[in-house]
Amino acid sequence: MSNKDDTLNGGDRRDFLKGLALGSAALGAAGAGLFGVDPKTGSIGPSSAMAAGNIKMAFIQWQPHTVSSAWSKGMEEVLKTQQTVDYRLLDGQNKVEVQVSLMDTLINEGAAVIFLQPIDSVALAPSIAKAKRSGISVITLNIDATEAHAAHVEMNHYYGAMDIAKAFGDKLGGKGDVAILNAPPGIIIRDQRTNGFLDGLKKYHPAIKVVADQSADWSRKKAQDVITTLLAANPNLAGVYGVNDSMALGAVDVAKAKGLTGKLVIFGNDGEKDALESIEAGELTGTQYTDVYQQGRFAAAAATVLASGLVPATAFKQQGKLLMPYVIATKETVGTIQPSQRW
Amino acid sequence: MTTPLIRGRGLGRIYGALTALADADFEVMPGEVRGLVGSNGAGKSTLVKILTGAVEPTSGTVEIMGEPVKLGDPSEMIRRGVACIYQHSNLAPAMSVMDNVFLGRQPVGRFGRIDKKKLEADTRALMAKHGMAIDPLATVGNLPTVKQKEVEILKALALEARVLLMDEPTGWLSAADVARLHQTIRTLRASGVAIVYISHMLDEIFSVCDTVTVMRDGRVIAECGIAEVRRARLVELMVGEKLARDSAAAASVARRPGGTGEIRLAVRDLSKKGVFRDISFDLHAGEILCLTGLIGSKRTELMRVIFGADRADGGSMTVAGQTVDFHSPGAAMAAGIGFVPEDRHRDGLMLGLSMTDNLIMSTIPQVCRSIFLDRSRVAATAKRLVADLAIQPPDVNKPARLFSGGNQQKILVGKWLNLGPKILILDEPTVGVDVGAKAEIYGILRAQRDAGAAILVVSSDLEEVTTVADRIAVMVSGRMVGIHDADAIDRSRLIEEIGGVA
Amino acid sequence: MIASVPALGRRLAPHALPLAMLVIIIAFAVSEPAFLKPDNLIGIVRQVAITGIMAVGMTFVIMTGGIDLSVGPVLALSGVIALFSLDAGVPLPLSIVAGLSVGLVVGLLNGFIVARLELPPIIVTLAMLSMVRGSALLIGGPDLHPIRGHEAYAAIGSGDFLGLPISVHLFAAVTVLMVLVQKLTPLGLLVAAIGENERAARLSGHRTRLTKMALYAICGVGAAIAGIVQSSQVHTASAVYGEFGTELDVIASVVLGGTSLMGGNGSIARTILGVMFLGIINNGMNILNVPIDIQLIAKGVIIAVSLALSEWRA
Amino acid sequence: MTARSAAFALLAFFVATFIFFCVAAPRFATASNMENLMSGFSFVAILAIGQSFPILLRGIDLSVGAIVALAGMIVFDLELIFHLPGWLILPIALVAATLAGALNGWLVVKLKLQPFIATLATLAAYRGLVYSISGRQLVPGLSTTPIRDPWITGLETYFDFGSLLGISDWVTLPWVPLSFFIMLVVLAAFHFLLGSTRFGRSLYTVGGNPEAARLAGIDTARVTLAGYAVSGFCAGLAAILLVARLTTATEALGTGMEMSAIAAAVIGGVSLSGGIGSVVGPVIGAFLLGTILIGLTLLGISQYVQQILTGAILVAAVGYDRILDLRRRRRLVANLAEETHA
Repeated sequence: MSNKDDTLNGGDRRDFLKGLALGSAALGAAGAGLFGVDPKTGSIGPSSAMAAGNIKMAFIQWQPHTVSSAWSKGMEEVLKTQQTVDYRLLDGQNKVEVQVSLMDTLINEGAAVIFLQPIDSVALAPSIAKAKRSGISVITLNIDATEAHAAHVEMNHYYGAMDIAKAFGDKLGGKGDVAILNAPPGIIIRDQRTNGFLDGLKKYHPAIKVVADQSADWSRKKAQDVITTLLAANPNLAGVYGVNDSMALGAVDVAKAKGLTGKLVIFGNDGEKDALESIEAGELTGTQYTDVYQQGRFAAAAATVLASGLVPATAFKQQGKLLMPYVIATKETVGTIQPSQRW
Repeated sequence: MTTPLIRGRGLGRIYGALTALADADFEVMPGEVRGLVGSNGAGKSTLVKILTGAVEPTSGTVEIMGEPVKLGDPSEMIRRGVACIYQHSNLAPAMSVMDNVFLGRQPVGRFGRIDKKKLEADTRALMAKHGMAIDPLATVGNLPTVKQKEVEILKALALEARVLLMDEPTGWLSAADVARLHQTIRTLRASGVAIVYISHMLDEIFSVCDTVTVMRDGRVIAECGIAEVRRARLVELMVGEKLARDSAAAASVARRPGGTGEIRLAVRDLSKKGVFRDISFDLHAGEILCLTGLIGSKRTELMRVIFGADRADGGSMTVAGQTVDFHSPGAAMAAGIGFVPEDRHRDGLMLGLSMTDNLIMSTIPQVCRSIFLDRSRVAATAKRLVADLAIQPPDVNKPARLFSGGNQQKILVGKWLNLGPKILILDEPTVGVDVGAKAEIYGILRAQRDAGAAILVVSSDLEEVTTVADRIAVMVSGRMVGIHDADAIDRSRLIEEIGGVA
Repeated sequence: MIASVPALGRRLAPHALPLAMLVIIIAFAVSEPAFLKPDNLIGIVRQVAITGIMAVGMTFVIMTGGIDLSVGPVLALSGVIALFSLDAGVPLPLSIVAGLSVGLVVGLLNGFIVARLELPPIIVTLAMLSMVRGSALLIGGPDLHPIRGHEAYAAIGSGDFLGLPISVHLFAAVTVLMVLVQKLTPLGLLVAAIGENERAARLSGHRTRLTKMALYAICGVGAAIAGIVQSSQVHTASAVYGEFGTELDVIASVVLGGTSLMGGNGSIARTILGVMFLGIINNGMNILNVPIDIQLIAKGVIIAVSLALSEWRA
Repeated sequence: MTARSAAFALLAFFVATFIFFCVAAPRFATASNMENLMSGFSFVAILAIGQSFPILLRGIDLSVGAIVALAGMIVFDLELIFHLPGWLILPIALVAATLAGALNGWLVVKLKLQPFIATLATLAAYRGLVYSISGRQLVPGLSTTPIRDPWITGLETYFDFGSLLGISDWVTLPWVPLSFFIMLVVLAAFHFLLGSTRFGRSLYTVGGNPEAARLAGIDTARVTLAGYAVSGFCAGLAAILLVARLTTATEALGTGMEMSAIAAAVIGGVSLSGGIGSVVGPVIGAFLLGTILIGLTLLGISQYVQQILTGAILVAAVGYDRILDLRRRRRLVANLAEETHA
């Protein structure tokens, strides 16, 4: 018996992988074509993948969501110009263990590049390490991993949320009671955004008071409920920060119904199409907009370079890190965002 | 004088409005086989349940070998050597015979591991001792019912009980098996075990018991040595002198075998694979046909097929001359058949619903106006039935659960009377019903008969059969073995026929 | 005095839920007077309308000893179908019918498998949960589909009528309808009968399987109505709505209302009580700004305690 | 006898599915895929074993997912905040999980709550507790600190039997993860407990016929409590294996796992009406689910279609079991007929 990590440091045992003989003669005979895998196919890497046909790339998302869907569109846009790439989208179902299992499957399948939107930085690190050992490049989206890997393309949650806090406070004139529409713990972007926002307020507008921090489960409907309730207890509520746009739009719905449009300062985060339109209509005050298509394109562009095989995946001691430029979209700035950039 | 092995004093148990047992004294000496007899609902089962700890009495004490015991705790009773063979199965169907026999007391080896070899050996030894042969490894649920009963007996014997209670132990057994069981009982008696033997079969009581206790209406009304009492006297004690006289009178005066002569239901060669075969009989308007036989003779299964709850494999039925093939109870009802099932708690009543709801359950369309229930019609129907059947208490909104057995049965009968059935089938209509209500139910049946309904009663209670029947049909092991005019067959002949003695 | 405590407990046990509700309302009102503002009270009803409509629909299913875990994705799919129909130019009433038919079809399918094939409802509807979610995502994708230019549709969730949100009216209407069904029609009686004793109901000549199918269909339609209300309330339809946990909230409401998961006893009116109870707890804890961890713990404890109290007999 | 034949039927179904994917799905029949299957679903199998106990008792345990999170977070806190040694942390986490399970049992036995609703309440409460004690929220920076204790990470070890036996030159055997062996040990232990001890036999009786159990003097309350405690224990064990695999715990760990566990148990032939089933079936059920999920992914089938297919297979599996059951009953009646007419 031996510890896997130790052995693997000594030499990549995957090189010895010859496919599985199930130990059954009958099966072996029946499946000569299936199990008598050429020793080469066992060794994984872009070159062998290409030998077998197209290069495989896959994106493991957090859960079905607008943002990941837009990334996927951006990636496909780039990758489909390369006819040798097979791309597909896999769903992590908001569960770390599912993401880990999908990573394992993709490693086994011999993907060239895995795009990963990790639910957690640490939890996916062992999987990323495993992928690296197998010569697979991993590109993380939005949430970095503690294991160094090929590239990381991020929306910039923490600093973005700080900037939101700044703009938010400016709109409020530096004072007032505000509420946060939060998500339940368990995914890291929630923590990064909340912390960024709170730190930003502390830094730029210490006079602003957070009177409520309630979970609305990322949901517009629940956000409506929570804000209605909070308004009853805090009639002076001056501002609302939604950790994502859906929840902010829920607050907008309530503001509209109660005739508070324009009076209540509401910020979201993400910058989806609906949010931008709401800003233009003068309902939502602002959001952090990131060109998510572009983010996907960047990731895909990086992937095509990596898949060329010129840079071995194991070589990434220090990963490339790209913080996406973002705009704090408000009524003033929203016009600069082109229709083609809206998702 | 020796101390009784088990002695109960002033035992009573009240369920809501029903007094199931009142101030009963009861004792059994070592090496005594005591018969416990009484009609259904006389309180025998309650008494037994108190002695096994399944039920806690509301009053009274029990002593075993002179020591008072804690009541209402089955494990305490088992520890003190009281075992019981219940009327209803108390086996775990998914488990093996040997696990059931030594349930909770399996021999264990190291690490709490059950010593399966020893368990099997013990089981085999026990079976050898009592002359039984069942595969100890077989799963109980897969055994035929007769064998399951043997497992229950083994389970009790395995306890090396000093007091063995047997609640209707022979209901499932053939004549030969009964004889063998009685032999076992005599062996046990010789070794000083006290046995309480409950049975409706008076022959068995006379054959195996030393003494007999008679119960009626929740009370002990007589105790005596078996040699000191004659059969007729025992029956009289059980059912009460008045009823005995009345029923004898009613029976002889009012029998109408053949009814009006009009054939309401004709069954020809009805078969269901593995259940019953080639059943043929006619049921006339204006008569009561009693179908009797041992439990397990498939009477109930036959009734379910006639009522459309199960399908037959072969044969035919005609109702009032029309050939029918019911695929559901609803279809049978549409043809004017009503069915009062045997197990009123399992198949008959909605215990949590009010009496009214139960009364209208099979005649809902009658009390509807367009798509709505017509509350006034519902209330009127309930009121009428309560008055007709003298249901006590006449509280129509009370849940069925809270009525006594007899009144529950009346509710069930009333539910079908409301349909105005041309054919009414009743399966064991007076199980667990007190004597008074029993007479009332017989009265209701006769009234229906006289009004022209055809009535089919399934019963294993010979008292009942001879009291209420115009004609008697006997089933043995899924076959119809004979149909007789009630006056034309005497009791001992009937018992032989039921027992399968050709 | 001491002897009378259990007796008192027995007497109060059936009213444990209303009493617990009263205690909680008083506690909330004392710590935050704004809780009792009419605005907030109406808010509570609006907040529970969606869960409430589903709970009303599911009460009958649970009364027959069944359960329906598939309501979440049905909610999502009905909204998506209704919106897609609208966008395709189908008139509003027909679009709504299209949305509702999702619930009807899924419900009938659930009912068929449960009643006819006699498979355990919890597994059948768990499988259906997965299948309907997959179908919804196939049809609608992961995106949010904004509802634009369908004013009448938007009014279902967001409009007001006589000073009350239309969703509240709808919730009330569904409730009243189902209360009437339960109290005044044979179906109500039949549901109770099947729940109490299915064998006996069949032996009384009732078509129990068909009835059960109908009940699952009602439950599905309830979820579909909820889906239409939700999509119009949030001006978006999405295949990911009705996320995992929706069905558990609905079931918890029904059970809090005193319906046993074993079947039998149950009433639509009391389900509403259960719905309001959970709604009040959520609302009160939001208004008091209770952190999410304490919210969940309190919710668990309150559910367990109030049910234990109502079980407290003898 | 019948339970065994049902298990064989399930095994046959599993093998058929397995062979289908071996043939149809590229790279399914590889050593590394077997590793993935074993390491990715051993903990599901353990959860399914645990879930069998409440179900055998006619109950259900919806809170296992939350208990997984709770035990995981306890490991996280003790390791990263309190810096306790791993050999101490693991038993503490297991005890905590077992107690959480026992509390479920207590609610069912003492407060007479219906298991579904009792464990639904604790599902919320335990999850809330996880949020409360989450070191990720209490101490900034811990959310990006992996757990490095060898006692814990050592659980994520693989054994290379191929080289051990010296046959790796001509076949490549999958490396077997320790979690798989732990699962086998749990399986063997609980199989023994159920099949060969008084407690196990009593548990079947309590689930199959509670009245008979009571009359046989079995302490039904204690057996029930113990059954739920076993479910909690298994959730704790699964949590430890997950933490070892992920090198961390998150607040959302275990969400929805109760449904996988229930599905695996029921597919594995544990009857929801109690008293029927084994722990072998649920393990096969868990790996069947795993095979299907991985196989469909390797076939390149869209995740959305996968959800539809998994649902359909779930219905098919219980439906198949139902058909077998009906056929068995029919055969029994026929046997009985021969006996009585003989």
